[in-house]
Amino acid sequence: MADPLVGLVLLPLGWATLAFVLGPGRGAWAALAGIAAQAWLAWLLAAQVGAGGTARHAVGGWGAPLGIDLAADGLSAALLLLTQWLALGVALYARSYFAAGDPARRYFWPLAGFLLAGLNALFVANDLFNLYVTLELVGLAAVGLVAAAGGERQIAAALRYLFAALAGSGLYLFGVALVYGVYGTVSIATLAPLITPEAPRLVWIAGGLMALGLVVKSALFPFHFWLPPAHGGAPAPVSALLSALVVKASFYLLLRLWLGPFAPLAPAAAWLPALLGAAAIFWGSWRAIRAERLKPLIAWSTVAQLGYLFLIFPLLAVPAAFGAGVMQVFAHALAKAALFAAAGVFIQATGQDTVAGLAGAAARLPVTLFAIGLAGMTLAGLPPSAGFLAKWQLIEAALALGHWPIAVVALAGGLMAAVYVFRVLRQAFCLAPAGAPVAAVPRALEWTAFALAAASVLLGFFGVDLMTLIEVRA
Amino acid sequence: MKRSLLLRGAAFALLWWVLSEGRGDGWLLGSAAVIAASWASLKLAPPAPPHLRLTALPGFLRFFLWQSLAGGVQVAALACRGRAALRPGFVELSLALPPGAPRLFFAGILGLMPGTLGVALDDARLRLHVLDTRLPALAEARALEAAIGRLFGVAP
Amino acid sequence: MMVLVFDGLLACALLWSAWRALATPRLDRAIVFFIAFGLLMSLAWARLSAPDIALAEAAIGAGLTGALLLDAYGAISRRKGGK
Amino acid sequence: MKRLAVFCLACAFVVLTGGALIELGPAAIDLRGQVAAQLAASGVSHPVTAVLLNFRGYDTLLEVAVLLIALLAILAVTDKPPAAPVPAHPLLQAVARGATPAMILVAVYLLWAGAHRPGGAFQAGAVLAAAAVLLHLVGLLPGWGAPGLRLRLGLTAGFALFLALAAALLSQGALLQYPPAAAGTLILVIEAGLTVSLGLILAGLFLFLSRDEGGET
Amino acid sequence: MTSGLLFALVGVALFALGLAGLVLIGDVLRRILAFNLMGSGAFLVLVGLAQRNGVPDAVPQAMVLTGIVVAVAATALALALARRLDAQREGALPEDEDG
Amino acid sequence: MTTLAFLVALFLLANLVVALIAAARGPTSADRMLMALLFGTTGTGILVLLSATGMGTALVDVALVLALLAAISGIAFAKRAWQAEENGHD
Amino acid sequence: MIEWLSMGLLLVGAGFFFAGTLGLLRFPDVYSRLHALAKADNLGLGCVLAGLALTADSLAAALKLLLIWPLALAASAAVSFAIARRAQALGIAPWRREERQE
Amino acid sequence: MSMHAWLPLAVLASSLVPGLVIFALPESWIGLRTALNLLGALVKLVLVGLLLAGVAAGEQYGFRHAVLPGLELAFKADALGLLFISLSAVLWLFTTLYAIGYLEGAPHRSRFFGFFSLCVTATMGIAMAGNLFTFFVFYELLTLATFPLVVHRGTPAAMHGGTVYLAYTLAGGAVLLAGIVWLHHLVGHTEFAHGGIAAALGPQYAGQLRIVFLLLIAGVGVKAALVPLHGWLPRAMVAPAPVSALLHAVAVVKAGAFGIVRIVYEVYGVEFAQSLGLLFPLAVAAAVTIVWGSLRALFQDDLKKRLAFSTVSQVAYIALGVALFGPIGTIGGLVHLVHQGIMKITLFFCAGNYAETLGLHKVSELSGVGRRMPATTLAFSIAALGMMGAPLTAGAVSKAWLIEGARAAEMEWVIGVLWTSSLLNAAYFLPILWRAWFRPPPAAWPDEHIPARGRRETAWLLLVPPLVTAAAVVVAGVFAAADWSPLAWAKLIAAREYVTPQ
Repeated sequence: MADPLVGLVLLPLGWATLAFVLGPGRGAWAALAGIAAQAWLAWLLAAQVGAGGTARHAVGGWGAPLGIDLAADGLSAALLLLTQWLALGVALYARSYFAAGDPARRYFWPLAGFLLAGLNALFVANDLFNLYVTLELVGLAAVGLVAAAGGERQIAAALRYLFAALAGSGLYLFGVALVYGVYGTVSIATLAPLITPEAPRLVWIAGGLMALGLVVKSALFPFHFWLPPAHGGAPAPVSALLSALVVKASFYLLLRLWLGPFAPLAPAAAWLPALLGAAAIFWGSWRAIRAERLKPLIAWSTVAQLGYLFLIFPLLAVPAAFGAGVMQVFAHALAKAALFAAAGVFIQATGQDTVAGLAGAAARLPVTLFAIGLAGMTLAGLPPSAGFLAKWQLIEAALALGHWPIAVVALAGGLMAAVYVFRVLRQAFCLAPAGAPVAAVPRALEWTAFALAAASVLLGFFGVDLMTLIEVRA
Repeated sequence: MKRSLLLRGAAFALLWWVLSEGRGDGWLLGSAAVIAASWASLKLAPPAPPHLRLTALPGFLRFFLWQSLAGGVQVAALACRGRAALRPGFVELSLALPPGAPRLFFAGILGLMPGTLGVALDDARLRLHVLDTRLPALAEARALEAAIGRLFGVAP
Repeated sequence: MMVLVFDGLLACALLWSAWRALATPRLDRAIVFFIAFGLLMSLAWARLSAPDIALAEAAIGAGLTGALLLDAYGAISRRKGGK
Repeated sequence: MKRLAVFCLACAFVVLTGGALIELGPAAIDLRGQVAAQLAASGVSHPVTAVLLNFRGYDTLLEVAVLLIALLAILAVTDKPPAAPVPAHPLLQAVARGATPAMILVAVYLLWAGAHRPGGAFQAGAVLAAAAVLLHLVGLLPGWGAPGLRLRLGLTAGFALFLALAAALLSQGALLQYPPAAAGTLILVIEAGLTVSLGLILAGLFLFLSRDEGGET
Repeated sequence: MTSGLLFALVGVALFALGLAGLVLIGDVLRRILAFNLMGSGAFLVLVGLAQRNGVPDAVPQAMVLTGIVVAVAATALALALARRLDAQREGALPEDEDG
Repeated sequence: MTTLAFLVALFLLANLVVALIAAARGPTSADRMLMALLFGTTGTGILVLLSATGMGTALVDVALVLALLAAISGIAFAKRAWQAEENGHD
Repeated sequence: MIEWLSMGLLLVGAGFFFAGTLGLLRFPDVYSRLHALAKADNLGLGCVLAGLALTADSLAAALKLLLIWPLALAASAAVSFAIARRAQALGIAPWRREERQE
Repeated sequence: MSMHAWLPLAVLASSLVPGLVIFALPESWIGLRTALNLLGALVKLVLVGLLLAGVAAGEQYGFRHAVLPGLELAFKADALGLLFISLSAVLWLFTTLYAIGYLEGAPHRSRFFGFFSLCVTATMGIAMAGNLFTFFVFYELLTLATFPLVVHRGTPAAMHGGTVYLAYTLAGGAVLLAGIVWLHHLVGHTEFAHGGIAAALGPQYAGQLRIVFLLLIAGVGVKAALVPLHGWLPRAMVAPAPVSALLHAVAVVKAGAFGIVRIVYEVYGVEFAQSLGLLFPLAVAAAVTIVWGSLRALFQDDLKKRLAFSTVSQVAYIALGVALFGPIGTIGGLVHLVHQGIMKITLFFCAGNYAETLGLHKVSELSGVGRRMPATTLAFSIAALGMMGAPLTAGAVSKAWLIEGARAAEMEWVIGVLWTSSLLNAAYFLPILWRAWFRPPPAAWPDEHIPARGRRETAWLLLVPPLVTAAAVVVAGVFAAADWSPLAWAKLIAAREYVTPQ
């Protein structure tokens, strides 16, 4: 592919189609090859953006506002990089995870491919309506992946998820409609200079609705109701993709709009997401602490961790806050994918999904236990993980602006995260009940989980590189 | 078979001409459409013995239009007089038409004729709903049967 | 003036059928109201000089969505009735 | 209580947004002029089709992917093989037999018309799908189970063609950048492929789901 | 007042109606209807508002066509899920997720 | 002529609305299904009349499609959705 | 002349539509109402189409307008038959005048 | 990257790499595991020796890596750090030897030694941290690496102890983090520098700096077990003896104490801290801890718990020395860092020997144990006497300097505290010694797993380490005036901290 920007969208579309035609067995190879190529493309793109600034592509050669423009600045490139590499890990995991007869496997690869295509398209989109289409692409593919597991719980969760996603994208679309009505364009680059604080009332309504829609899709408290059943019920590779990437996509979009075209309006509402984020941290952590089963615990932890992302909005005047948001996205994505992958290992090994059930298995699956430990470090924001760097930047930004309550929330949230993480780890150190059967688990599962977790910690040493990349702004 | 194909093909070609409002530049796609439609038509409704007689078509159309107008006027009149004028009820009719296309055609058309509405068709028995049992619905149905018989060239 | 009356009437019909689709107690009827709503929408698109959308709405509303909804309703209510 | 609150919120929203809508001035940018100016270069003479397949063809590409996703997801949740359809009354079957060729003709007409007047692949596909739905409803077309290779190819062919052309056009410099001379033909080819696949996909949305469980007419 | 503006207003009301329905109603099929109403409202606003001066605008019309396809896809998926859920659940009420 | 066509279209719309309300108030589910029939005729009529008022011949295509597909939801209703009336009067 | 004929047909068509609606409002049961729709409305549509076809630009356009009519007729016939049959199968009795009123 | 950058990293790697490899080893590969452990410890000793020689020759060792713009992981090897490094490296070797003997045949040894090595790595990191940020990173790592050791046995008591330990240390870490970020925000960096970095700020920041100081000290105070933050320490005694020995004598609590030293001298600067009036409260806190810990130790029957409260009390000496403004107190505190380490590790080794050999856990069970295990009991006695401050032991040296320091700082009440503490020390140690030497042994020991054979009272791997460290206690006391003694070293450091050397 000549242009990595386009290749990152076309490639997954292509292999997803191919995987559907080929069927699940051979489709997996198409998928792995495709994702590997994407990972390389994302790397190229990051290098290109790092060296030459924002990469652009005018689809059809028309250029905005008549045509659709694609653009990748540092933030996009970073998230693309994260998406492809994380997907590579999850794909390797998934290939070993699904047994041959598993109904969830039948359409996993094509759906995952379309999901990745949607995510990539979302990250490079520079057009409000195009973004709507990509949001739907991501949303429907995610729902399909959840539903593919086929159990009653999963279907109910998928349905709930679907309605939340549809409500969210509907709100977003309505906002887009209003914006088009007011300005006659949906190109972000064209819109940016047009929107001023003196914009008509309709623009404020539009911005509010779009933000609300995106907040619903990124499961911010109190719109998180759909997330725990969906992420907690899906098969482990799916949960990993959803928790790590899908909810981040709508957050990315929110951030992009907030910092981009809607920046002149944004300060008015900055505290609302932060308040809800704080509530999410406390409520999500509390539910995670109380959860009986492992995957819902991790899913509730996602609710809490997403809360951090929204704490940055009142602080965006300080660059560290933006860095904190991106770092948290990375840290949480890697750690959460690792946790779900590890949970999948335990479920396969013990055949059950309870925290109590870990007591026997952990001693026999040390690599997985380590994965949980490392990922837990990241979630709790313990050094030297990437999660710690995110927390550091967040607190620093909060102190720089004198908003110390945010710093307190971040610290308290870290402690609560430590409570639920160590609840799991502690169980792992308990004496094993005699005779609990532990099934053999493919090595690949354990090591991919571990690699993801290790990445979430090791990223803590490369914060400078990431921050330099996201400095490249459109 | 060949005749049916030609006939249907011609009909579809005419249809395409009508749809494209006489524009001549769409014939490439148009012929593909005609072929596809003919194929589907032959596949779905293979030509069966009682064939439509084109020569009888104008006569039938006149009959149909006239009856249909009469039906419309009758219903309109009934509607204006309200339910006081109605004497609805079911009427059974045994069909003289041969089974297959003629009979189905009859049952379908009947709903557009004055006073009658097909309700159930099993073998040769047709149950009708009529708006006014006092009107000569049966006689009119017989007339339609005859017209259809002529159209298909079969004795009713 | 005439145009406004036409549009106003159409608008009221749209809102009424939408309301009925949500508020009618029985589901099968609600679905029928929704089908009617779809067809009214296609009239509205025609009024908005958007025949493409009117075509799509007519084809989808009359041919697909209606059938899908009615079929789903039938399957679900049969199961309820069978119990 | 909740009902009342939502009702009040909805009313407030309508009043607020409606008020803001009415007092709105003219838009800063008007794309109508640009669309008209570039129409000649787009390969088609109908502006909506030009936008749909040329100016914003990328959206359309992704939109077909959305449909495919929905289909895949539906396939993923339905595992029962379809039951044999219950045939409808011969009268209805006869109507369906007669209407189907007409629908095919109309579908192709809509596809052809798209280049210069309202119509296009999606409408054509919808009409085709409606034909399939009608045939299925009267019992002439069985429901679909897990798709075989041919059906899978058919479902994806249009999208794959679109994708392949889009990628091939990268050599022109940009995704979906049609050479002006060939634009009309390429768009027609893409639309033709899409019509078949969209028809199959939309039909699939119904046929993969539909289970005739004993209703009869 | 042009048709565009009028139908844009109708669109706002439909959107609000659909959204309220989606929030308030529990029945799955009904929620699907509500979602479709919401979508229709947004489409009406998109086209109507852009054409408030009475001149047709092809760009939002094309967008709405795209949007309708998406809405159909979502509707079909929701119906498939609802049917599958109903088949599995056989009338039992959903247990709330322990989470 | 154009004015007349529009007036007739308006009249048909009024008819349609009244008929819709009437069908909505009818006692059986079948009454509701009459709406589908209504659109096959009245809706088609309105569309062709609008087309005649200068809104583009494309509306004839819309009317054509509407007429062509009008049967589907009716048949789907009769074949798939219409169960025995659950309570006599309703 | 053609202009006037066309206008007349439109008005007659409108009249039939009105009658159909009236029938829908006043007829007592589903079968009778089907009569009203299947006959009056179709005739109304036919008149309107004919009226418009008279003033159409070209022969093809006129035929296209007229083509709609048989399609609508077929749809009406099929749907009214289907509904009537189903109604009867479900045991919905037709309305009958009370005997004593005669 | 030059040798000067590599050496600190190599010191870290010499325990990190063996640790990671050990994790991967199957449980049954005892030989390789033991070899790796000892090899790591010896290599580390050699590397530390190289560092010492280099620093003595005036070389600068350091390594920096930016993790965020404006935020660096920084390592440096200075005299203060080396004091702690040398202590840890030496004691690691002995503890490893001891642990190999102690855990013979126990389950999960790969896990144990893996985390053990990680703990040492974290301790090295703390010692070599070049700024407060790096200090914090390794401080938290230490928490994480010790948790599995505390809960190693997997019993409910171990779980409870581990949970309490985590609750205290993680909360402390959060408070510390808040302080560090705040400081970073105020100053722009958190480098450790002679004379401190906070003094550069204007007087208008005094209020904020006081709060930051409170946060920092509270944060490190948890690990240093300052009252009332000491609650975790006695409960963490459920861990195996080598863990208690190394971690609660050397690594963890010293990390806290070391943090206090760094914060007072190199972040705030002792003069600046004094001018802000921060030292006096610290001295009071330390004094309270000293007395309270000793009082609580008096009433513990469980031997390890008694030792744990003793640790609470003794570690506070270091804080006290730091809080006494003036070089003499500083010297006393710093030298106690080393002295307390070798004394307390001896005591824990011995306690472990009693438990492992005879199943003795309680003070009341120790009657006559001196006859059954004379060598162990001798080592115990030396260390206990040292703790009391008996002449010729290391303890006497530190106490003497602390008392001098208090006098020089004109804080006579501190002398009272020190004397009270010494008396209390005697009160809780002397009964043990008396009981061990002079009471008759019971007819049978509660749980004797290692039978006495000839002159050997227990496994030699368990016996040698306490004897060596006990000897060190005496040597450090007797040769306190030598050039290479910890005292000389502490003087050197104090001379650098106070611009006017004594």
